[in-house]
Amino acid sequence: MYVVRPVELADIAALEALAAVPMPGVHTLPKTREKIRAMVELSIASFGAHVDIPSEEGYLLVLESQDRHIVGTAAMFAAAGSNGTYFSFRNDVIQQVSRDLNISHSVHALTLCSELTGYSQLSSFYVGEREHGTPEAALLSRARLMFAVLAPHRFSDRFFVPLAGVTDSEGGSPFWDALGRKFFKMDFLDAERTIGGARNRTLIVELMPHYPVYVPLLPGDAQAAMGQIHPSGELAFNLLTAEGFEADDYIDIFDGGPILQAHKNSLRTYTGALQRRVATSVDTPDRGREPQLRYAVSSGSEHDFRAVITHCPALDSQLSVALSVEVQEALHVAEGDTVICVRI
Amino acid sequence: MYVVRPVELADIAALEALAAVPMPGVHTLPKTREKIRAMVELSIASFGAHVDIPSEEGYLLVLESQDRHIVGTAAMFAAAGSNGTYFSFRNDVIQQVSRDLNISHSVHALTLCSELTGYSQLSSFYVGEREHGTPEAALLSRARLMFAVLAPHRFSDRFFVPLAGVTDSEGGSPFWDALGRKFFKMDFLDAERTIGGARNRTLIVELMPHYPVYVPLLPGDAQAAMGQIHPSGELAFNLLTAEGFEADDYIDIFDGGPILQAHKNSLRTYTGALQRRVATSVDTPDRGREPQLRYAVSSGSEHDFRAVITHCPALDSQLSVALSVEVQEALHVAEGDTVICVRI
Amino acid sequence: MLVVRAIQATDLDALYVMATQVGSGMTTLKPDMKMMGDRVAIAVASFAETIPPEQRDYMFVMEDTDTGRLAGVCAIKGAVGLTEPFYNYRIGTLVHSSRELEVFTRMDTLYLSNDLTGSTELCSLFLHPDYRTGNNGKLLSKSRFLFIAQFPHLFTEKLIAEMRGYQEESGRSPFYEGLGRHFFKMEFDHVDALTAVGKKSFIAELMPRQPLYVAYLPDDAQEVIGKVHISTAPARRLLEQEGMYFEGYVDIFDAGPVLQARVSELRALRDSTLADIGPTTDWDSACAPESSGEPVLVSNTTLKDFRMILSQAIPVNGAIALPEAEQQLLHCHSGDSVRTLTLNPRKNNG
Amino acid sequence: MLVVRAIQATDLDALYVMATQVGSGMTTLKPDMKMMGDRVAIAVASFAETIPPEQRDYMFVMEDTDTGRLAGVCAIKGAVGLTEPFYNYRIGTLVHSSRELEVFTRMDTLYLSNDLTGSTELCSLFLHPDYRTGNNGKLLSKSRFLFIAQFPHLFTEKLIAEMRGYQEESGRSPFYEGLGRHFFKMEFDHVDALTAVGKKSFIAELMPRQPLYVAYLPDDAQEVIGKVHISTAPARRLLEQEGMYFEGYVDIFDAGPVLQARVSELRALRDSTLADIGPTTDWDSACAPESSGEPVLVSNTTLKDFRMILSQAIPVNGAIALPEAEQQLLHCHSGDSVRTLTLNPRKNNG
Repeated sequence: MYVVRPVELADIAALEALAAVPMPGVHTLPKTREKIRAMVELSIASFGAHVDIPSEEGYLLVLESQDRHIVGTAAMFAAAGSNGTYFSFRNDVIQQVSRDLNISHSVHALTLCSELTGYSQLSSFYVGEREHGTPEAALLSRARLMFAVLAPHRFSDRFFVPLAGVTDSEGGSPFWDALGRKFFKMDFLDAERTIGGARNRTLIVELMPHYPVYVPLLPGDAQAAMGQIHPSGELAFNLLTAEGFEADDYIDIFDGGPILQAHKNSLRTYTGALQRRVATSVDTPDRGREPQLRYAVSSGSEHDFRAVITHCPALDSQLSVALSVEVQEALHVAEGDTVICVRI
Repeated sequence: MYVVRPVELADIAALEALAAVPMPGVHTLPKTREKIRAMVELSIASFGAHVDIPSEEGYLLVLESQDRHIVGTAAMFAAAGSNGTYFSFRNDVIQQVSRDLNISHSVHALTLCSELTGYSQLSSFYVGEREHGTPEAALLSRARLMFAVLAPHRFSDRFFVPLAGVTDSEGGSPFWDALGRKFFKMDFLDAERTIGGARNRTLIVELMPHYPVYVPLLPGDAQAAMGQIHPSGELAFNLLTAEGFEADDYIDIFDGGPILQAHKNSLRTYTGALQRRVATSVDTPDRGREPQLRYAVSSGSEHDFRAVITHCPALDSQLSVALSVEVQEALHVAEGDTVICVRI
Repeated sequence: MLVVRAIQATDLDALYVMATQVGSGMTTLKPDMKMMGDRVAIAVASFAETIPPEQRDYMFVMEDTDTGRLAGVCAIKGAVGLTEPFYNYRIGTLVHSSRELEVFTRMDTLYLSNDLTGSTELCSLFLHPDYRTGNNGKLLSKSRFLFIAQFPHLFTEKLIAEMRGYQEESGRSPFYEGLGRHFFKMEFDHVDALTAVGKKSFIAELMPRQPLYVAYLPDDAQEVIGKVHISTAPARRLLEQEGMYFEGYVDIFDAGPVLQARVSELRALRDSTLADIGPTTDWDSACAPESSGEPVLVSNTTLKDFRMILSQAIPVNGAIALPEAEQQLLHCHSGDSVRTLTLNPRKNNG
Repeated sequence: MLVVRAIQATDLDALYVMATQVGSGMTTLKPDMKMMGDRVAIAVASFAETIPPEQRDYMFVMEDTDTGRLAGVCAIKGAVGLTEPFYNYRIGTLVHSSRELEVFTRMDTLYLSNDLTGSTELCSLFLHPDYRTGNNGKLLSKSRFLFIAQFPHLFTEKLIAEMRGYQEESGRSPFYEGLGRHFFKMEFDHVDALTAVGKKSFIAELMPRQPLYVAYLPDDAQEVIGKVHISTAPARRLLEQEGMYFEGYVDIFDAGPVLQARVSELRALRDSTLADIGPTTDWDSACAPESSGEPVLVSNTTLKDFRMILSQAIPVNGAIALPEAEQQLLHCHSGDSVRTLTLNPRKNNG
């Protein structure tokens, strides 16, 4: 059984191995051992912290396979840009109407904004090749929101997820070339290296355009890159849009990649989460008598959060959920405990 | 029993009587017989129309009391500004950070925008004194969204509701005096009369400010009026926020009144709507054996939409809903028909 | 002989004939009898001072007195933009600088503005091809400066002249293709025609309102900002000689430059002098700057019957020996005051 | 006698003494030995032409040759805004007009700009109170124009001077209270001090970026836009006499005006003349304009050892009979060229 659980110090070596897999974009795992350790320590401190208002906490979950290998990661940050502001381009649509000329059309413009500041941010989603497209990948992505359902005071009412944008074979970004380069006077990769992937730095407001960028004025390849995801991000994109995230409102200021966002009330995990008491399932031969549905189940404890997949009959009109002993052990729960269940 | 139903030609006189009740703001019923007739005719044509894409349809529902008096109105417009653009002020929050000075604060700015164009608009909500605060008032407000659940192709995925802002005893608006007056060079009431309450006119883009209005620069009374509702709008405000509408994103360009908005997925009517088959309830003495819940129930026909309140046991895990013969008659439904039910 | 003079109602027919000979690109002199009649009526009222200064439109014609034929026309509009908004792009500078990165980027920006609202405008210059020789073009263009020098109280502080912008030989405007077309979605000629007939509200409705970084535009559009149409280059040079400068305002469609001056800083205001018609003494002549055969613009001082010629006479210490024939052209007599200005600027003696 | 001359490294101590006597409001001459030493070193390098023109900072001192004491200081910065962004508000006009409603509203707007980047700046003018008599202020302030006229190739086309903005007697700046305070949330003096020490990145970080309608500001803030501090009014008048104008740029904190000129249009460039030191002939004098006892600025023509005085001698047709004592002050001899300019502008003879 695959288990999603908070990262532990012992995982650092495994994470380092994962980080060696080439991944584009800046929203993935840190690359150096030092930074990985910092992230792991932040996560451990954050899970352990008593939180009143979401602030600089960062949470890193890992997906552990049956054979106890770490095959995936997914992170949450309580409040984006909490030590500054989180900058993005807002997609504005300007309606233009001239009654005299009987013309009506809309113009797309990008406005540098800090609206996502304070949103909770999901990032660093990665699963290994073998888990691609499996329910476990979906479990990993969604477990983050299940934790947020469990501990709403640790998160904002709104979430966003930046996904890596398209780059060419040399690592160049057509969107960057048309925009950021004119202000930063450097290559895309140099710029990302310089600011360490951050979107909250003073130099962004110093250098990036203060006025809306009218999209029709951008070259065709830059326009085409807007809101396009890097192929490596497709899985995350599909999982998140199925969850209820919307992709049309913001894009990344550097590579034009999409930023998905949603109010928690629009997310399936929030609207569909059921709190149920744990009962012990008995493995009877007539198990098939009621249709078995797939659920993500997470433990109900903020400080020992774990999530797995299980199958059981529809829970909508039940007060309890029957979990096998194995699942109970994986979740660190016992009969009578409360768990959170979501159809997956 | 109170019934919500589409307006009919025979209702015109009654609506005229309602319109004579003084109501502030421009989002209420039209005031003249001519305009009331136009609205009624538009509604009848819209309910009767075959719609592929929401466009210029407008729907007017009325609340009819037990004694067949019209005691409330509520309208929906399929696509705001469909013959132009719908202008509003967007509440922007600009994060300001100076690391050198160790200063961090946010500045509130208002930007003229047309983002609400194409949203479906709810307006003209009114109930008589006696029905204030009753479940029937809630039924009237919500029936609009139940119709939208029934006929999603007739509406946008997003809704907004402008509510009248605060005015002083002479009908002046402190928000207008600080802003619109400087461009229009006329009084608030004159301006509203001149543009007939519309928010989609070319002259708005000709006259209103092209650049964000920094709120700290506005006089105190204008700042205080931003997002404040006229006392007459409190009922609507409470019903809509309970429904899931959010008030912080937009305000009216003239009086600064709040504009509530939501994606349909965030609305309780959408997330909580249950389609159930009609069964006939038997009035047994042991009716109290299961707790009775209050539901809004609407007929499942686009072309003969009606809604009432009924009480019955929880429907979540039921396939059918038991309705009295009286309720079935009020809804124009019979056993076996599908109805939409929402807890209210 | 050629005389530049205030237009009269009776010039309308001859003006119409001339307008039919104007090519495209001059938007203010269309051969439309109604529009033209209205404009001449306003001009006549302007010289007669029966309408307020800001509504005036002083039109001048150049007449060939040998034939009575009109050889050219030009005008001064009292104030632009007071009934319809007058739009320009203003070129500004924004510096984007980060000490942390040691990046210092200086960006040109375009601001949609009505800054020139209320300025006096030089416009509608046209010289018939038959007369495009010698100093005729200078005489016609510069006549307006002498008029302003004689009647400065009639004008606002700011004087402007819009110059036709750069177009390729094919008529393509790189600036329009790079910017305006994205917002107007129609051909340049169509936009041009709409503005000519006063339909300008579409500008407010369709033009992007926010400042634009020039760097977003295609290179060929960037390059022609402030550049004049090749046929307009000589006209630009004449105005620059008189103290008009490109100060960063350009046309919103073709990016043609607007030349500007403070009225009080014009060469005509600084250097033109009044002189009485009459003989000059030997003593005066001896002290005068050496005569270089430099022609001189000479005008009378009558608003209602303003007339101006080019003369070889030299004003010396307040007197000018103007030949009898030239006095007649100016409707002047011995003893009358005339205003004089050398046709070409003198070099600085610094 | 007073001579204005290029600063020398040896002037540093005397300059420091004088700086301790400058009140608040002059932000560029703080009594800080390190800053001042750096600045003098740059000035010396500027006159020696060992640094590029845009980095130069020509500082002049006024020396009382009777006592050897420094009486004043002033400077010309080669180019502003090339290392730190140079911010101003530019006042523009936007017209909001609706034909349908017959509304035509002309609104003043403030644009945050770096338009003046690269301009040459007149700055750091200070005259010791003991010397605030007669023509001393004029001599000191105007010396810079004669320097520019002598060495125009060293300067960009645009010349500016920032004027201290209006403050109430209490020191309150109505413009700052109406605008800047909302964004900076600190006292005016604090902001002022930060900019003086070159900490300017907070402007980019905290200032509203979008154009502002002036009508949003409180009345008292609107009224002082472009108005100078009461103590600065005389300095403003002197610069205006030399051809500098308020062209709509103001300080972002106190809305004090920036005066501007094209270098080529300055009175000093138009009217100053070179003259050789030596006797003038009777014949020349007879043709000269009547002497009105008008004092004349006279400078030598040496960049490295630039010196200037006020004289009663009159240049006539390229010669000037400069007394021996004055020649010594200028480090000049008979036969040398000097540049001359009347202290006050002549009235137009129009």
